[in-house]
Amino acid sequence: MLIKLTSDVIDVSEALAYVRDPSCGAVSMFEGNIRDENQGELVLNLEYEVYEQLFTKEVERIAAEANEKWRVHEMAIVQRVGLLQVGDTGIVICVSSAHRRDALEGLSYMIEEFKKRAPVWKKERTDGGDKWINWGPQI
Amino acid sequence: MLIKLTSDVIDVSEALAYVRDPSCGAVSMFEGNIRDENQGELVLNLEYEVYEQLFTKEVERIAAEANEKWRVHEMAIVQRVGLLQVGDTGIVICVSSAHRRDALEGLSYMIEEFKKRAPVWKKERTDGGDKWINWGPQI
Amino acid sequence: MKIRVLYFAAIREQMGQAEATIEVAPGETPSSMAKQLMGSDATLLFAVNDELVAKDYALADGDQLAFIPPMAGG
Amino acid sequence: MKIRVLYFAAIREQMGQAEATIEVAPGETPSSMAKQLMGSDATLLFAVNDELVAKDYALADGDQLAFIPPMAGG
Repeated sequence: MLIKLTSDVIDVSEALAYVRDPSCGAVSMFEGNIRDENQGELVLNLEYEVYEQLFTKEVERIAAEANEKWRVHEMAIVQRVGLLQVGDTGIVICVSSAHRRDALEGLSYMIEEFKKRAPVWKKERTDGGDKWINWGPQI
Repeated sequence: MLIKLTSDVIDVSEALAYVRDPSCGAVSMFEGNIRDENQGELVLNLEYEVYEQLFTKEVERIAAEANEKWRVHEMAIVQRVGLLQVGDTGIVICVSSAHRRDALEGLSYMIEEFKKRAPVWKKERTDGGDKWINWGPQI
Repeated sequence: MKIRVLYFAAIREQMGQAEATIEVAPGETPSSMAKQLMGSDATLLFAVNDELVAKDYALADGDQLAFIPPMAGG
Repeated sequence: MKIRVLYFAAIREQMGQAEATIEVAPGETPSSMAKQLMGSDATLLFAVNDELVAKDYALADGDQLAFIPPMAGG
């Protein structure tokens, strides 16, 4: 399993290559990208902050849960940190499996739990000012 | 919307780039790849055949249905035709949306309907012989 | 009347060609043509002019009829 | 006893630093330290040695305590 934090642009191809395997008929991928608008305000950029040690542990736990519920072959989670511009990718999650339902449902589970549990903070700079984003539908 | 049939290796990056947009916080992607094994037989390669005109019409209908059910911004479907080797990607579907649930559920819908309705045939060459694959869980 | 026929996958192999133009009598349907050409209409779907149709669709001169064997999915 | 504290996001800005080592009396908990350092323990979660703990967790000498403000999700 690949868990990676990076301040560089996320290489989606690398994450996909990591999970692909001749035993896998299905690869699913989710990208969370920076939108140009949030709750009616124009987004300028976002500062991402992560509690690394807890992030890694929590992602490992979520992955273990997904592995129990679905037949997942491999996973890759790459999280961007630092300053992100509109259009930049903040998170990529890839899942591979022999069959498509495991890959798709495993991916959905990973994302939903990740959004709830991953210790990631975002400071949003908009035309209406700066603020730390709380729980809620960001992506 | 991008609907493309190609006898070349599918460029996933190109399909992802097609659907990304500053208004979209979420991009989801599914790849169907050739497995090395099917129903206990070792797969050598697969020949993909498509009824092009009906393929395009059916994919457009499925996309219109997905657009009615979810807030989808853009979609890309790239289907490989001709001879594919183990590990090759046969189909890529990408969906972008402002929010993640639309992107994920829209993608799942696209794949499920595509698997049922897209006029695609596959001749599988295995160590047990050649055969045209019928309905069933291929990926 | 003249019907353009398209064969795919296993049907294409059985017929030894991908397409042909056939002279048929009025009143033919996809089902009757499948029985005549392939011996059976079982497991087949049919498209006329690139849209799926019922097996008893009334064919007209110039129609393009595709015989669609069971699909594998994309 | 000595406690290593980690501050994140809004808490980091409020405290003006990302981490510190603090001398505290025995019997302190994440909750009591939050009240003392930030004026309130509302909306916070706590991790000790990189695992989430309850707010009344009994801190021990050498523990690393992280104050976790509401998260945005990945």
